[in-house]
Amino acid sequence: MTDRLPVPIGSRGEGPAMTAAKSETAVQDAATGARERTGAVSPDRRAPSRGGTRPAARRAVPRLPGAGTVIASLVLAVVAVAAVWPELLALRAPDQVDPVHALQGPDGAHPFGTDQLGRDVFSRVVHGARLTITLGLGSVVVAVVAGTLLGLLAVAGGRVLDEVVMRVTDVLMAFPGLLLALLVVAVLGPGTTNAMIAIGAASAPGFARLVRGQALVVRESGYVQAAVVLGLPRFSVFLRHVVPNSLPPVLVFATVHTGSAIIAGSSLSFLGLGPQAPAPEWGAMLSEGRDYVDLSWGLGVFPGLAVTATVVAINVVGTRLRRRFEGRTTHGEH
Amino acid sequence: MTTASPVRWLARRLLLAVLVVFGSATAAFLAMELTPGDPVRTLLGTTPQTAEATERIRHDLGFDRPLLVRYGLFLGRLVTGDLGTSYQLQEPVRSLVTGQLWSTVTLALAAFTLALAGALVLAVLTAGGRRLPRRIAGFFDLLTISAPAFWIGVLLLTVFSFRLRLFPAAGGTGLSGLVLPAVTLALSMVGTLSQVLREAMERSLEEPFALSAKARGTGLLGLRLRHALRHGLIPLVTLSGWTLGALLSGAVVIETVFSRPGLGRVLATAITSRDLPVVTGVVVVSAAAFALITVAVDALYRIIDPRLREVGT
Amino acid sequence: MANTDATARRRLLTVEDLRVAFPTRHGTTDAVRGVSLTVDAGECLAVVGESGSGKSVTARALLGLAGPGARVRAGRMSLHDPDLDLTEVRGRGWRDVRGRRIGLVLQDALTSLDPLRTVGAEVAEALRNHRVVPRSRLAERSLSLLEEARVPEPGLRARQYPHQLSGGLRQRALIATALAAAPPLLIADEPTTALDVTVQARILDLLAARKEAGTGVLLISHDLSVVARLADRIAVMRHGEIVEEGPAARLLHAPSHPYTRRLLEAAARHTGHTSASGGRDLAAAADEAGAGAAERPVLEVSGVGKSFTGPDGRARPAVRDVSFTLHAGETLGIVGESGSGKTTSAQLALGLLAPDTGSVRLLGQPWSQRPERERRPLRRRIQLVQQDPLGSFDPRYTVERIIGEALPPSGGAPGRGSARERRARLVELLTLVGLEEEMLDRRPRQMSGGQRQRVAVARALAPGPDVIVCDEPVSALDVSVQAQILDLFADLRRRLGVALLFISHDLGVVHHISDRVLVMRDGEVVESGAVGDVFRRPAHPYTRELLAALPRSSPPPAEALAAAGTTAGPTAHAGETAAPVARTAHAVGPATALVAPAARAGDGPADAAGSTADVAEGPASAVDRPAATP
Amino acid sequence: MALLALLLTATTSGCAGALDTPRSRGNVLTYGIDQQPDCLDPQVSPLDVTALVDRNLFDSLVEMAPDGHFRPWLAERWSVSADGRTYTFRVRDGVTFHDGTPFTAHAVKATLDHAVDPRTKSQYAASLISSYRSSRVVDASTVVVRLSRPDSAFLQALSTAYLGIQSPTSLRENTGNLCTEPVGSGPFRLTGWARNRSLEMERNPDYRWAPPGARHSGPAHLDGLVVQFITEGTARFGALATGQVDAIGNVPPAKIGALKASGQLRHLRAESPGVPNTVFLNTRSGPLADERVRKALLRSVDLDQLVDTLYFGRYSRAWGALTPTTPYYSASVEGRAPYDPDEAARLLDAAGWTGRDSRGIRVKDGRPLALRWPYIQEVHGKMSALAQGMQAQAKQVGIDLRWTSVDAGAFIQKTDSGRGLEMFSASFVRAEPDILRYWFGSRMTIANGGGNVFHLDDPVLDRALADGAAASDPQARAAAYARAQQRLVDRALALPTYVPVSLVGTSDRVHGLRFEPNAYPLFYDVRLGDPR
Repeated sequence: MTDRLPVPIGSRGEGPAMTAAKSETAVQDAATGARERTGAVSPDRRAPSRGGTRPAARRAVPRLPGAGTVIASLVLAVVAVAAVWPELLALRAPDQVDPVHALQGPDGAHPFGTDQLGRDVFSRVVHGARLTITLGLGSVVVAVVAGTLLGLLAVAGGRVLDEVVMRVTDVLMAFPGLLLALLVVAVLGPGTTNAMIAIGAASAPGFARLVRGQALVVRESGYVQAAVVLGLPRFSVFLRHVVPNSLPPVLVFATVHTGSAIIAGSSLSFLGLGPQAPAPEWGAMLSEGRDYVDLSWGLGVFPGLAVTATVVAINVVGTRLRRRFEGRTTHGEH
Repeated sequence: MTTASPVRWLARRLLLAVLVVFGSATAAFLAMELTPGDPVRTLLGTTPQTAEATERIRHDLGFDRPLLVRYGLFLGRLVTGDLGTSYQLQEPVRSLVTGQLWSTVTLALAAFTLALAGALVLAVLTAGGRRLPRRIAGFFDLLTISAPAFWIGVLLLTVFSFRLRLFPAAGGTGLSGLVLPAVTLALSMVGTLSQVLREAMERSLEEPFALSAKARGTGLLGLRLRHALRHGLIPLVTLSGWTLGALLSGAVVIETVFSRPGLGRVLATAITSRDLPVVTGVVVVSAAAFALITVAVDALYRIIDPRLREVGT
Repeated sequence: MANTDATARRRLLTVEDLRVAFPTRHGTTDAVRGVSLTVDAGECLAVVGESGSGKSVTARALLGLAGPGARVRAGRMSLHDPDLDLTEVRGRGWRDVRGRRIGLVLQDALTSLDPLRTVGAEVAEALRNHRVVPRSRLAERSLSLLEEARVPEPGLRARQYPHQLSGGLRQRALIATALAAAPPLLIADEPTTALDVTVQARILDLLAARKEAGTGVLLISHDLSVVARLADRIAVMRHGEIVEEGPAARLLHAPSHPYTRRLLEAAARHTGHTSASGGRDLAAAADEAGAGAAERPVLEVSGVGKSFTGPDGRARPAVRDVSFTLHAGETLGIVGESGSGKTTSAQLALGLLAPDTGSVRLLGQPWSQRPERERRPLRRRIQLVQQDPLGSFDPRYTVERIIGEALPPSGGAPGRGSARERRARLVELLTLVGLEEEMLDRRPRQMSGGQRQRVAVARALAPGPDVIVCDEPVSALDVSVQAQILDLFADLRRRLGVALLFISHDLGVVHHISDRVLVMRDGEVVESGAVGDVFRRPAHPYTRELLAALPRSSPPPAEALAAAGTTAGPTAHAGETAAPVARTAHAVGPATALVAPAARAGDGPADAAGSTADVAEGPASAVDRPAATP
Repeated sequence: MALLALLLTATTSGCAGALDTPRSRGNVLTYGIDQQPDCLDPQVSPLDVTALVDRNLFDSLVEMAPDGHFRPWLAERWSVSADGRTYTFRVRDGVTFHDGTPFTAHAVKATLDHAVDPRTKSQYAASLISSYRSSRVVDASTVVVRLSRPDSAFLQALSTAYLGIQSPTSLRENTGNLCTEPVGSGPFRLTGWARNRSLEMERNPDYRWAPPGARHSGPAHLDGLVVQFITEGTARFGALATGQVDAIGNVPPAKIGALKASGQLRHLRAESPGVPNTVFLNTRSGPLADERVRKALLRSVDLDQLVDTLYFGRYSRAWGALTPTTPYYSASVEGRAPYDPDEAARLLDAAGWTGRDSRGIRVKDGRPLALRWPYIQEVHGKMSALAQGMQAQAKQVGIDLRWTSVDAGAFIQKTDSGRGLEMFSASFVRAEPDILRYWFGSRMTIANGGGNVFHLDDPVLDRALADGAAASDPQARAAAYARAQQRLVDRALALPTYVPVSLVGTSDRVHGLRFEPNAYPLFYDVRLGDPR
């Protein structure tokens, strides 16, 4: 799978003060951007003052989405069309075999060339969008749902449960994501759904920590205190204030994470553990085609290009979302 | 302002590490137990064996005992450092793992060093600097982050090995065989490292202390090297520890593409052939490595950030 | 103060018609609009203004640090002797100006010194940048600089990291870095804002000493009372322009601009000089409202103590044996510096923390010793107004929901009628705190700081409480807004007879509003009594020290200074050292480019004026004020 | 299916180790191969690569000639009793094992007993001599072997490397390390084995007992032999092309073109004997229980075209259940079930699969004509393209082939029970027609240690196979096996796809490489020289 982390790319926010507060128990948190407070709460807290008079904080705000964002959105639009309605773009069925025309280079009839069975690579790439995207998004959904439940459970369930959940995530995070995914696939067997669950399970602990950290921050917030002072029951405060306010950063992180989830998904496919042949998943196509790259270069270039372009686009859009989100809520914190 | 006792700190961290190792081993054990199919039959394949012979092997391997007993025995052996014997390869797991470790560690360290050097250069040269270099570096980061490692590997292999014949096509213990896999792996990491480092550096460059430093006449390069870099190192160290830990068993794809031996592939094979001792062995080793790296990362934090050396409020 | 012959002074800086503009989403915004000023050697020019007035941008433009994208133009901007036209300086050229010609001291040295480098390294950096001394003498020179900045034990301090020093020491060290290359001009941007009052005084003394030694000081502050201690001349800035400038004495005693007058009024409260309309009225009002019920205690705190476990496993007492009683309609002020246990006391009173020792009774009933389930029905009787209004609202909620949540659940079926009733009640509450009905649809971010705090008050009032605990309720607001909110509290007290437990680090504020006052230090009550008695005849040395440290326009009595010298040494107590000093006594939002259209000066009735001013302040806050999460 | 088992373990691999540059390798040949052995005890491992390696380390009692008859090797001569149950071997003198132990009749007995000892956990050898009952050492040079039944495949079994004779000393004293420290009497001896990387052997200087088929006698020409494990076909070919290795096995068919284009490379080809790559069909339950559906399936795939395209003309399609190089192969099966989609459609219509679902798959009684075809990625992954081609073509006539990857455990569970699958693929290398009985004999179910997963019970086939095994007269055997092969095709009991080929690529420095009857390359006669 990916040798890369199922961890936020450029995770935000480890200001030095934050790291200091975190101390050594939460190494992974730095990676997930989850913030948690350990140790005693300083009894006398005041609102932050730093940045009080700081023109440097004023950054030139781009007026319009940059060219990059526009291009990225276009790429995503094309991928979305391919995923929803591949017939619109594809030239023929993705599994239409034509051994006579096997391994032809790109030409007019086959813009991306043909594979070893004479299937049209372009049509397969188009049809593969749905699988690849489903795999990526699906695993993110699994991770978000599982991670959120786990994280909220830790916060809501009291000290013992919190400790248990956190140690379990410690253990799970000590597994390289790939290892975890492989184990899950071993238990469940290969296939699209299982690969989704595997990747989701591998990144769920990170989400759990993020949610937990966020929920802890929210739980200490002024409005939760205000609700308690109003005499609202604990659980209702949790449902009304803590849960909804813990989720937005998770969703933003999920967007950024989708890119790496897609890579993880196609890497699993590359290892033959994802969607099954003849499904034209991009990673699987590359895996099947790599022995023939020197005979039909399109086979080695285009599926990889498709993954890369999609992930670049998602990362560009995701980063922009994240920046906007952070600019709105956390800018100036500390 | 009390200084935390380093001994106590270390003891705590090591305890956590042991917990993680045992937890991982248990997880691996359970995963293999949960996997459908009779492990003894899987082990024997469909080789003709009489029922008695099968039962005998089942007994030899202890599969006729209750799950809990097996788990107990498994833990017992683990405590004594005995990782068991591979069902498939009939070789002690320890020697199997140590045999693979070198190749994996070489690749991981080479790739990591390259990636780290690349990230440092990229980030230090561009953080908080002019727009164009930052954009170019940012795009490079984005591209390497977004391109799947297997694709990079296939492309590099095709171009540099098959076409240009600059490097051997099939791994190798020599330096030349290490170049392509290490570069591929490094490329798949450098973007993330450099992005994290640059973002952290740029964040610290917006801090008041950076303004103070500028106001006393410090130049941009000095600002980056003397101030921002240190701040950038904190998330970088975290990420590096994570990456390095994951590399120990996580380089399966690279190992597959480049036909390199390594723990990752041993593990992948062992999982499919349900070679429980090998699976747990590799998991334990990689979890232990991971846990130790985590301790090292924490220790590094304390070197980088003086605030962590104390536990005064 | 400085009495050098004005004509003999050397001119250090001349600025004429300085304009700074920033690009924004909607075009450009002028942050500074034609500012002219001069600074001479041995002179202190103070630039005073509220957040967004452009004072910091002005200062930083002088160093080429106005920020990315800033467009700086000036008719003239030069340093003298030797002459240097700052408008001509580009790129690396600035490095010779910064530190060498002009030194800069920022607010809050915890963040203004690199937390990962030793203090000594930071001082040495300035020396190294300008090659002041050979490398071999760097360490030695750093030590003497620290010593000059009155840092005791410089050898030890140089090896320490910023977080290991107390706030005051840090600020001195920061000043040492700014002065390392001996710049003739020192810009001090809110140099004392994050500090406790006692420490503030000493930092100002240090700056005064530099001034005496011939350094020109450009002091930037929002606080006229701070400025008064140091400045020879004062320039009042507002919306990027200087509205009034003149010798300190003249400006402080006979301000000509209404805005200056308003600032002065706010500052007066800090210094404890109750302004004409303030305390006396209040006291009278309290007498009226509370006359009948004054005997009935609503809140009784007896002998409570609370400890927290530190990360090292040791218990640290936050509050020790604190007792007080609050009667209906009465206002009790609790005053103390950071770490004194004020907030912990408030949380104990609210039943948010359980005391380790002692007990709290509310309305004559046991309060602290009950399980939360039993406390819940009584919770509505004691409410809270927090320091950070934005953080105290669920960001997703509209005002209607925020206050609605606090209304007692309407009995019976929630039909249309009851919905209308609730709405009417909400409007009533809003009117009470001086807000319009259309506020109901706003979300926290769409309001100004003052509006938010009004909503917070409305929410606290909604359940019909007997007690409201106000925890630093005005500390996060600009001074002019502070005044309005304090007036609101006074008004409510008069009209509703609610008892207030008013917590602040600001003696002036407490003095202004309280009937009785409690002075806390290190978790203990050191002095208590009627507000007038305590302020006029402080019994405890600490109280005397606090009062002495209050900046005032005339030099403080000698004996007060002496007292300060003996009690508050540089050896900081644990609490003070560790808490990352994020004092936001008068937190000013990031200097904002979006300066609102001029608000009408607060001449009208308090309510109306307050809301207009708040609205005017609106856009600035909405854009730049961070959603400060605790 | 043993091959399955074999292959299961075959994939722990890797490569690495361009130990030195080509120039400095001296008179040592480096051979790149995709598999690596699991265990070098020949009686334990079922892997092809074990046979390939062990052939250099161990000698056998007899040698099989290309024409299928047997010649003496370590056995100077032998006799078979009239009932075919007793074999008496007279063994050769003057042979010593690598550990110095002299070779005697005791070694034969020790090896055969070792093979069938349950503690050995033999995964293949024991099944080769399933008729073995006991051995009796008459004197140092005579051993009498008793079988439980007549077994015409017994000598062939003895000729394989899997029954290479081990040093009795080693068998006795080396228990537990036999996998990693094999001691035989072969022309090379093992000097090192870095798992996942390479395996090194050096010449046995005392070797003087080469089999008659060898081109020379005395020690091997090569000073040493290194086997490197390079899993990826492309990488393996790259290693050959760049001179990292001198020869490779399993040249990827796609690379043959490039190999030929290069002036410095040669390739050798040998079709493997035994059962070709075959899809075994569930004749007991499901749609394939109907002979018409099976026949339709055989006619729905254009194997000629697929095999030709996918294997670049290097492989031939298989027509029958034995490959052409197997003794007693019958060419009469060729062309019997050609690609004929119209006929396939007719057969399916006749079988009642007349409905169609939205995807064009035939439906009967509301159930689609779906054939579950599980596979193990590591084992069958290389034929995935072929399977996908078959899948696409079968879909044209309305058959849904569900080629689905499962892990080994699940696969074996399915094949053990014969449930949850309609098809699976396997091939089996063995130069002996009796192998058909292993797959199709009614008694050779999984429970009985055979490969008859679907409990096929065809009396006609059984009789033909029994006749073949019992007959000693070659012509009678040929007739019996021809009947068996025809029967398999006529009833469409299996779908043979292609004939596995041993494709070896070498540099032009390699001379004298040839194949033994099982199509494994032999290194004893190989000489490294100048390009010719």
